[in-house]
Parts: sequence; C-alpha cells; structure tokens
Amino acid sequence: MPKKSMTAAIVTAVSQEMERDPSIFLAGEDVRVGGVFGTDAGLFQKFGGDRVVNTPISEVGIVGLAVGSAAVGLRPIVEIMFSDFMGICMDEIVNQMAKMKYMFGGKATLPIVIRTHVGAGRSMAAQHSQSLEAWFCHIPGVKVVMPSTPYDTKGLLIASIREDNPVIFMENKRLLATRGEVPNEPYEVPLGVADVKREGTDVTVVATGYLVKDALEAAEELEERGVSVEVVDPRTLSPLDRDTIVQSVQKTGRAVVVHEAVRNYGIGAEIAASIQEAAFDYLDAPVQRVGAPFSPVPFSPVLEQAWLPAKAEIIAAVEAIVPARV
Amino acid sequence: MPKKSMTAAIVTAVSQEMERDPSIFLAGEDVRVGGVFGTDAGLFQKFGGDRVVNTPISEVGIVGLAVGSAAVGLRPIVEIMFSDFMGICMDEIVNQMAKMKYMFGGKATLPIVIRTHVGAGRSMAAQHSQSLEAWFCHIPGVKVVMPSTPYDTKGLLIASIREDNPVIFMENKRLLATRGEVPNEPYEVPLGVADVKREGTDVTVVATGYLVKDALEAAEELEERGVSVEVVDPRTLSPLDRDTIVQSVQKTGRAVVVHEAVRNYGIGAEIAASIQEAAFDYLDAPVQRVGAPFSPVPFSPVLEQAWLPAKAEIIAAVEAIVPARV
Amino acid sequence: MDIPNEKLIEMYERMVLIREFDERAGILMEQDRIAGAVHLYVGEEAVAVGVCSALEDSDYITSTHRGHGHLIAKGGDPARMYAELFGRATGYCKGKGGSMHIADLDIGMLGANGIVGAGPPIALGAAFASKYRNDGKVCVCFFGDGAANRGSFHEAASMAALYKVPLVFVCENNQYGEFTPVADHLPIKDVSERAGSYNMPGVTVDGMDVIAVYETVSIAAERARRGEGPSLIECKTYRYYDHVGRDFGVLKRDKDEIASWRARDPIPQLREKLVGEGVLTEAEAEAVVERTRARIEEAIQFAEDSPLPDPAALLDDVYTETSVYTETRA
Amino acid sequence: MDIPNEKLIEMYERMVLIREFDERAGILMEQDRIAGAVHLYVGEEAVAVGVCSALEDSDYITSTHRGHGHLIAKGGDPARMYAELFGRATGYCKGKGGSMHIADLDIGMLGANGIVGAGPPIALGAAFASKYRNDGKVCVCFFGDGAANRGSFHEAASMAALYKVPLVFVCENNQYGEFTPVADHLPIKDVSERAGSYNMPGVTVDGMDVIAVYETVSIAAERARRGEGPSLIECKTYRYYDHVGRDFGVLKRDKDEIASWRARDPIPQLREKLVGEGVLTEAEAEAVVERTRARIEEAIQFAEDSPLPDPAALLDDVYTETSVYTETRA
Ligand SMILES: Cc1ncc(C[n+]2csc(CCOP(=O)(O)OP(=O)(O)O)c2C)c(N)n1
Ligand SMILES: Cc1ncc(C[n+]2csc(CCOP(=O)(O)OP(=O)(O)O)c2C)c(N)n1
Ligand SMILES: [Mg+2]
Ligand SMILES: [Mg+2]
Repeated sequence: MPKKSMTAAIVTAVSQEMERDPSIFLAGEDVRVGGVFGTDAGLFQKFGGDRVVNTPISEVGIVGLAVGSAAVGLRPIVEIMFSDFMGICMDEIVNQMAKMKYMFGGKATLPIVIRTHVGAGRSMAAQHSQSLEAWFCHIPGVKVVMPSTPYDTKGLLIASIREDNPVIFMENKRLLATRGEVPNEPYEVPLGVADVKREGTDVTVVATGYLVKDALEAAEELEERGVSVEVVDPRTLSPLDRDTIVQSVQKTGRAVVVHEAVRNYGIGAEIAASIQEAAFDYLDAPVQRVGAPFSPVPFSPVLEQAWLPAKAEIIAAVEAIVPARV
Repeated sequence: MPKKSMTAAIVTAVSQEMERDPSIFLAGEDVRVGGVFGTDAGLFQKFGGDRVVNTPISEVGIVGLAVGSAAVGLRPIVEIMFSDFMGICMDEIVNQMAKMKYMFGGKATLPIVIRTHVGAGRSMAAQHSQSLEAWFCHIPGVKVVMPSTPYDTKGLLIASIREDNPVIFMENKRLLATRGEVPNEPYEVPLGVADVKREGTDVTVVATGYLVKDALEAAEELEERGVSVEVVDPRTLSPLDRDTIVQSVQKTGRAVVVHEAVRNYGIGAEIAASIQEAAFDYLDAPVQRVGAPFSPVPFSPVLEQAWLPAKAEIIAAVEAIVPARV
Repeated sequence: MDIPNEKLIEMYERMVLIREFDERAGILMEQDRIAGAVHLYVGEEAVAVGVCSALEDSDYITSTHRGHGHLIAKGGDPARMYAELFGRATGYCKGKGGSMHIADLDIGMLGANGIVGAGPPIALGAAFASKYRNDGKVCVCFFGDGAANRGSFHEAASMAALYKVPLVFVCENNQYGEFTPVADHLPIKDVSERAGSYNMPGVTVDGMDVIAVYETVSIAAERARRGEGPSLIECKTYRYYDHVGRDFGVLKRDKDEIASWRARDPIPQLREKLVGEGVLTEAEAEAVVERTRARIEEAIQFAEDSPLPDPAALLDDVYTETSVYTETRA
Repeated sequence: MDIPNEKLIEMYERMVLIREFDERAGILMEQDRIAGAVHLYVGEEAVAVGVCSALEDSDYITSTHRGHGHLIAKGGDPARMYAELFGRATGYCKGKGGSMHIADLDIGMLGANGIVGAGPPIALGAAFASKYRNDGKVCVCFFGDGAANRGSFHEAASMAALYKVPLVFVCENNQYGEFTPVADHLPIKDVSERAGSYNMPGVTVDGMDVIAVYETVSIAAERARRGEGPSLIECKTYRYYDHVGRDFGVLKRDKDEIASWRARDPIPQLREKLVGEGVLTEAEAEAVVERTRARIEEAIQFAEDSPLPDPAALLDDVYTETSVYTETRA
C-alpha cells in the first residue's frame, strides 16, 4: 500500500469526496494557497474558486457560511486554521450548528465538517497550540473526531464528510508529516468506533491524537521492562466508544488515560470516570490520567517541552499502578 | 440574621464593594434598568452611568472593555446576561483574559469578574438554559465560582471582586429567588474552599448550583430510608477543593457527583476521576454521576422537566451503590 | 410600482393575522398558557409583510427572537405556531424549540433565533448556497437595531458583499434593544449608514408603510438576483409593547412617543388606503379582521387540543440517525 | 506641523532600529535560532514610528502579531525583545510569550497578539479606563487590513464611538492578510470608509511617509484627548517580506509591485528629507545606522548569553498568588 503523510491523506479525502459530490465545497482562510499547513494543497487548482472558497479573516462568517448553506442543502467543509480560534465562532458552532436540528424538532440536517489544527510542540505559544476538544465533546449535536494515523485520517475524514451530522475534525499539527499506509481508493473508518492500536495484557492506555504515538513508544519501552501494554485510540471522542475501552480494561484490570490537552477537566476525566463506572470490579488500581499541566502553552521550547505530556509521563503513570515485573 | 434572596445578595455584594473601591465599575447589557434578572437593581441610581455602564449588545466588546481596563488598573465587573452567550466572547475570555498574565511573563494583573446567569428550568429553550462551566474549568488562568445559597453568593462574590485573578461567577436562574440568611456587613467566602452542606456517613453527594438544593432534599428522603448522606458543595469549581471532597469520600466510601450540566464530559467527570484517583482504596462502589442527558435543553416544560436532573435521579444514583437499609 | 389588488389584500390580511396572533400570544403568556419568553411583533407588521410580499415562496429568510411576524408573513401556519408556543407535539418544532426557535424550512423560514445577531452569518450561508447552485433564490436577513452592534453582522455583511451573494439585510429599527433606546446603543442616526462599510446600497424607509417596504425590498431583491450583491434596508418602526410580553413595567417610555407611533399604525394606514382606492370596501376589510379572528381562535383551539410531547422523545432529533451508512453515501 | 529636529532624528533612528531588528530577526529565524513564527515589520516602519511619535510615553498602544515595530516605536528594549524571541528568561515575558505575545505594560504597550482582531476590544478597555479616570491618556489600536473584517473590530469601534473614549484606530493596510490581497478580502477600497459606520472621522494616509502619519495621528490624538472620541486612520503600507519570516515562497507576488513599494521605502525617504533640510548630515545619518547595528549586535549577544527559563517556573504566572487575602483587600 502506498505510504502517505497525514497531510496528503487529508487532501486526498477532501479531493475524492468533492469529486464524488458537487454539493461539497471547502471554505477557509488562505485555502487558495493550500492552507497554511498544506492540508488543502492543489484543491483550488483542481476545483476552482467557486468550490474552494478563500475567505476573509472572519471565523464567525465562515461557520455561518457552513450553517446557512448546509441548512439549505449543501455539504460544507470549512477550515478554522487553528483550533485556538474556535473561541471566536463558538456561538455559531454551539448555539447554531449543534442545536439547529433539535430546536427545529428534527427538521434541519447539517452535514458540516469543521476541520481544524490542534496541538502544541511547534513553539507557537499560548494562542496557537491548544487542544480544546473537551469543549466540543460536552455539546450535544456535534461529533468530535481526532485521528492519530494517516490511515485513520483519510477514513475518518471521508466518513465525517458523508456524515449527516456536524463534525469537528481535529488534525494534530505534530502529526501532519507522519507517514503511513493509505489506500488510494476512498474508504470510511466509521465514527464512534475505537481502535486497539496495540494489544497487551497488563494495562490499558487510552490515548488520543499525538499521544497515541507517545503511548506506543512507551509501550515498547515498557515491554522491555516486562509490562504488556494495550493501547486504545478512541479516534472519535464524541460519541465515545466506551465499550471497546471498557472491554480492554476488563481484560487488563488497569488503565491510564492520556491526552495532550490540559489534564484538569480534560477529556481524560470523562474516560476515567466512565471506566471506573463500568469496570469497577475489574480495576486493580485507580485509573491514572496523563495530560498537560494547568498552564497556558509557553513559547520557549524548553518550557514547551516541559509542558507537553509525553512518553516519560505515560511510563511513570503505568509504573505507578503496575507492579514491577523485572 | 436578615433573610435575603440570592438576587439581593448579589446586589449588596456589588454595591458594598463599589462603595469601597472607586476603581470598580459594572458594565453590561441593560444594567441601567437593573439587569433582566434584577441582579443590578438600584446600582445605576446609586453610582451613576459612569460606573454602571449600560452597553450595546456586543459581548466581545464587553469582555474587551473588561480586559483592557483591567490591564491598566481598573477592577471591572461585567455581566454576560446568559452564560449561553459566552460562546460569542470565548476568545476574549480564553485567549486574552485567561492568558494575558502568563503570556506576559506574569506582568499583567486582571482583577475581572464576569457574572453570568446559568441553568434551565424557566422554559427558555436551548440557547438560554445551558450550564457551560466545564468549558471554563478547563482553562488555566481563570477561576470558576458557582454558589448555591444566598450566604455563599454574597461572600463568594465579594471574594471574587477582591481577587486579583479573573473569575467567572455563575448565578443559577432558578436559585435567584431563594432566600437565606445573609449578614449585612461585607464578608468573604474564600475561593477554592468546598463546604459540607450536610454531614452524613453512608455516601457523599458532591453537588453544585441548583442541584445542591435537590441533593439536600434527596438526603432528607434517603434519611427516612435509613441512608445517611453527606452533601458537599465545591462552591469554587476551579480551583477545585479536592481535599474536602476526598476526605468526605474516605469517610463514607461512596460518592455520587451531581450537576445540572449535560453529563457527558461535564465537570462531574473531573470530580469522579479525582475521587477514584485519591480514594480508590476507600471506595466500596464506583463513583456515580448524575447530570443532564445528551441533548440541548428543550422548550416544552414537560420535556424540560424530563431533561433536568433532579432529586429522583440523585436518589436512584445513591440507591444504586448504597445497600438497602430499611 | 403596480401592485395587484389581490396582493394588496393579501398583504393586509397577513398584517392583520400577525397583529391578532401576537396580541393573543401576549395575553396567553400572561395567562401562563405559554411558558418562557415571547417577544411580540405588534406594531412592526408592515416590515415583515412588506418584505416577504416582495419575495418568492422559494426564497429564504432568517429571523430573530421576535420572529412570529416573519414566519406568518412567509406563509406560516398559526395553528402549528401556537402549538409550538404551547409546547405541543404538533408544533413546528414538536415543542422542542418554542417561540425563540420557531422555524419552517419547507417555506424557507430558516428559524427564529435566541441569539441576537445570529441571523446574518446563517443568511450569508443560505445566500451563498443560492449563488453556488445558481438557483435564483434570494435570502432576506431580518435583524434588529441592537443586533447591528454585533460583530456577527459585520462579518456576514462584509463577506456577503465580497462574494456578491443574493442577500438583503433588513434592519428592523424598532427604536429599542431590550430597554435601551437606539440613541444609547448606536453612535449613528441610521443603521443604513453602515452600508458604506460594505460597499452596498443602504437606505432607510418608513417601516410603518408596508408599500414603501415592499417596493424597496423588491428593488434590492432584484438587484440581488441579478448577481449584483447585497443591500441594507433599514425600516424605522416601533415596538408597541415591552421587550418580552405586553407590559412587565420594566421600561418607562414616554406616553407621547408611544402615541405618536400608534397614530401611524401600519394596519389602519393600509386599510384606509385600500378602502380609499376602492380595493376593499369597509365591510370587506372588516370581514378580513373577523375571518382572521376566527382563524386565530381555531389555531389556539388546535394548540390547546394537541398532545404534549412524549418525554420518551427527549433524545430524538439531537442527531440524524440515518446518517451513518445510509443511502446518502456513495 | 513643526516638528523639532531632535524629534525628527529620533524618528529616523527608531525606524532604522526597527528595520535592523527585523531584518536580523528574519535571518535568526532561518538559522533556527528563533523558534516559532516571526512576523516581520520590514517596510512598515513609518507607521509605528509616525504613530508612536505622536503619543506621550504614558499613552497606550495595542499591537498585533506583527508587533516588533510597535514595541520598538513605543520605546521597547531590543535586547529584552531578542531575549524573548530566543525564549530566554531575561526576555520581556520570561520566554513565555515569544514574538506573538511580546508586551511591556510599563511603557503602555499592551501586548502583541496572536489572535487577529483581538486588539480593538482591549484598546477599547484601555481607552475607557482613561476616560473613567480622566487621566488624559490616549490609546492607539494598531490592526491590519485583514483584521478589519473581524467582528471584534466592529464591536469595539462602535462602543468606542458611543462612549467617546480616547482611542485612535490605526489600520496598517499592508495590502495583504497572510496570502490574500486586500481586493480579495475587502469589499471596499479603503478601510477608512468604515469610519462612517461609527460616526468617527476616517482618513487614509500614505503609510510610507512618517511625517504624514505623525501629523494625522497627532490631530486624532488631540481630538481624543479633548473628549471628542475615536478616529480611524488607515495607513497604506507594504509588507516587504512573506507573511511569516522573509520568504517561504508561499506567495507569488508581482516583482513590479514589490519594486514600486520599495522605491518609496520610508527610511531613505526620511533620510533624504532630513539631509536635504540640513537636519542631519549624510555622515550623521550613516552614524545612526552604524550605531543601530552595533546596538542590535549587542542585543543579540545579550539574548544569546541569557539563561533559558527554568522548567520549574512552568506553572508560575498563571495566577497571581498574592491575590488571595492580601493587602489589596479591604
Ligand atoms: C447575543 C445576545 N445578547 C443578548 C441577548 C439578550 N437579548 C435578547 S433580545 C435583546 C434585544 C435585541 O434588540 P434588537 O436587536 O433591537 O431587537 P428587538 O428586540 O428590538 O426586536 C437582547 C439584548 C441575546 N439574546 N443574545
Ligand atoms: C482570528 C485569527 N484568524 C486567523 C489567524 C491567522 N493569521 C495570522 S496573521 C493573519 C493575517 C492578518 O492580516 P492583517 O490583519 O492584514 O495583518 P498583517 O499580517 O498583514 O500585518 C492570519 C489570517 C489568526 N492569527 N487569528
Ligand atoms: Mg430593536
Ligand atoms: Mg495586512
């Protein structure tokens, strides 16, 4: 199978879907030049300015464009360049996009995908580095997707585009260059289905986004120390596939939940709370959580590295609950 | 001690603090007529239009007014009429107000209070009924306060106004008319300190906002059934007083976490996760969570009542983990 | 402009229908038969009717929290509206939306909205879709004087002008945003002055004169259909009642102010004109009122007789269930 | 306007300092000695310097993501600036902010900002405080042509005009927002046309002419101090380099376009004028450049020699610890 970067997986997914369905359009800031992360590369050339709509710096207008056009039958994909900017258009996302169907008694259908870039690690400081998925997961009416591999990215993005509900699709900046096998033909990875990225028997690590990578590396290292780690990637954060997660914990008896976002009131809290609710009798130790400390993302690389949760924190969390083997 | 409504407690707190310190001002939509909930009654008459600033419908401008004026030394109290409108000014709250101190290396001091009205139960439908405290709790740099009694309201609001960090102060609409003892003189209820609203031995119910009332009523009813319930009100959601909560659970061995907000990814998740982390060996049963179902708030009173978590759900959650006594 | 008699009579009837609908809605709210907040359109009927009469049935509108008039003017059914206000399963939104979220996508009414200023970005999207599909439709965005201060208006107006989408912004300047008079929230005299920021035509019309509104919107809609982009029309009008309901006594308004606007009430104005020009006789005009009142009674009865929603339906309509692996997929 | 020679020379020196600072910053970024995104101000120096020269030291400014020029023009210290860009503990923000959040509240520079359009609401607040305290201070809000499309600009401008706070909006129209030329993001020719929406004076000036900028802002600042409210000044200028750094090749711009703007480079323009008028000799002018270069070298050296922040300081500065029960309390 051909190897592709996550960036290429995104471009291909959008391109193939736009070819399939003329009611799909893409809008966002500087999409005409391929987007600042290259995730829209070549689409303007291929589909033209009517379908690849370059917008002013108007995040409220951009999401409005999506909501209004979807309400009357189009299938918009819009890009909010950095997820940090979502605060600007939260009203359009939360009070309009997420609720319109319900408020109208089911009548509206809003097949919208909002693609956005999340995460720290590129020295972009406090306003260009956040992981705010928890905000959206708390909102009924939207689905929230966060892929960790190029394969999942293409499949989840195609599924999101074909989905008739609004989806927030979060692309991690540090992952964009990651390469992996990606089939050429269009395919779907279903929303709401977690994936066991690695099997293991001693502890379940539930990880999202970039931290899946860190978790897999931690698992390798822990393997050498005699600890067998299962890594589960929810892939869709809302709706959350609790079954897969709980089944894994029922097998391993221990769990560590891991994400890049700030730990306090992060998505790890929901996952940890859900695990202890459903697998209490199987747990040999409290569910551990790994997430960023409670501060904005600092600029200086030395501080940012200290801020970022990574392999070491995952290993420490596992070792805190798994009896030493070696 | 005189009995006062929560509304009166709010007015008195603001009024007494404004008398004390001329650098405090109040701004918001229709504050001139006392605010749509009466929480600003008489302040315009007392302090005049220079200090009680009636604003246009410009939530972004309002929070900007607060951030800019605080950065140069004033102490603004601003009102966002319904917390549902916070989506409009999330950028100003999250990227400016919450982060300015950190981004500037500690130099800025922003003594801002954003007062807002939360909660359902008044047939105001999906865009005027939400409890979005989880969004703010996830953000380093702000504190989040949610009082449940008139006494706490006055003391917490005064403490918030005197606090040199930004505070989101959430007033529950259904509680505004509640009466309780409120001292006339100014006093502080410290931020970050939970309160045991009722002592008990069998189970800890951690409840916030209006649900504290429901929890206390549930406790009465459960008492009759031989179950002794301890009710803990965090009062400040961020920073969260984990110690008080955990101590209570270490005593009772069981916990139910309760809030009005949607259950999924709500603040109850953080509290539940924290409890099992710190009190795992004391727990006789999984921590239960009670919160609203995963839908927008419906208009029709019959649906809204079905949506609202209340006494019955709390009792059911307790009974699910406390062995029957009677 | 030459307006056919039939159309003039229909305009009159729609205005009366809005008036009767909302006068009753105010009373029903006071009687606690309608829960929550109801924002009455009484006094502003000429705007909604003047605007919607200038549109095709297939055109779109976005509405506001004060949306009953818009929905009726676009052809909404008073029975299903009252049913919604009563929180019944037969309501436009199955009781889930209420007054502030009433909508009928089938007739292009894209929803009342509880968020002031939420309409413009949605209208931008709907108008964009018309341009995208080249289907000749126009979208009208109703918004208040208060909403003109929201950033959402600015972003939508600027983008609409940039893309030249078929959109007509109609500002209902009813002199107040809640309890704040325009002079205390707006640094300019006329909202139409804001058109210059977007290089679009801006005009202020008498919002108590349904014909003036109709004619002005017709021109703007034609322009929009020709692909020449959006316009901004400000209608000066007046909210007869309080911000919510009829009178909760929050706002002390000048008696003379109210009287002077009421003296120019759009409904008698049109009626006199139609009777004067022989379009209607007095008796026919009165019959319209009678007919409308009967219709309102029936509508209220329908609402009252309708079932409440089943609490089991609480979680329906949050998501489209059919969307996962359905026929919409390739 | 009569500008003292001393002031003219200082303006020249500041412009040179900005130019040298950012030319080097671009190179340092390419050398990976500066991490993250650096937005260069090269070409736009006349705006920052013209504006800040018209202000008192105690006045406020809000800045943008392209903020180095603003901070230097307001009196910022290049050494602490480079230290911040290098992520050092001695930087303006102890390394926590970086280029996009550089600030010096002590000299009234209320911060660069990573959010386009975040400045106007903050500037509104600072100007409001001046009115509240009647302290005679003015606030200048720098914002880009791209930011003129953000709703935050609209809300802040409208409120500033309503309250007549002492605020001067300065739009740096550098012809692009990232990779999008103004014609493709703005439905009007001049951003100053937006002033009419707020009943404030609006004027477009040549942003390559520091004297013109200085004079225009002086008038607006005086007006603001007199309590007559805000103004909007658009400075037409040009971003010599790419959106981020010097040239990452994303944007293909017309060579002639670049050349025609460079031909009007604000620094030689001023230098010629000063030498022509005998304010400076050629040698003195050259000495300014030399002096500045030396200062830049020293500043870079300072940054390079400065310690990195201690990771133990990661959680400092999130909250003011002293605020709980301290002397600030009654
Ligand atoms: C964003 C937002 N802010 C505040 C409110 C509360 N509110 C509801 S209606 C209203 C006044 C709206 O004024 P205007 O736009 O003139 O419309 P009108 O009520 O006069 O028709 C306000 C402030 C709201 N619903 N949404
Ligand atoms: C709200 C927001 N949207 C998008 C961006 C990404 N972005 C950074 S700078 C920029 C262009 C800004 O253009 P302009 O205001 O003209 O300023 P200039 O860069 O030309 O100085 C954009 C789109 C951002 N930082 N903030
Ligand atoms: Mg109004
Ligand atoms: Mg620009």
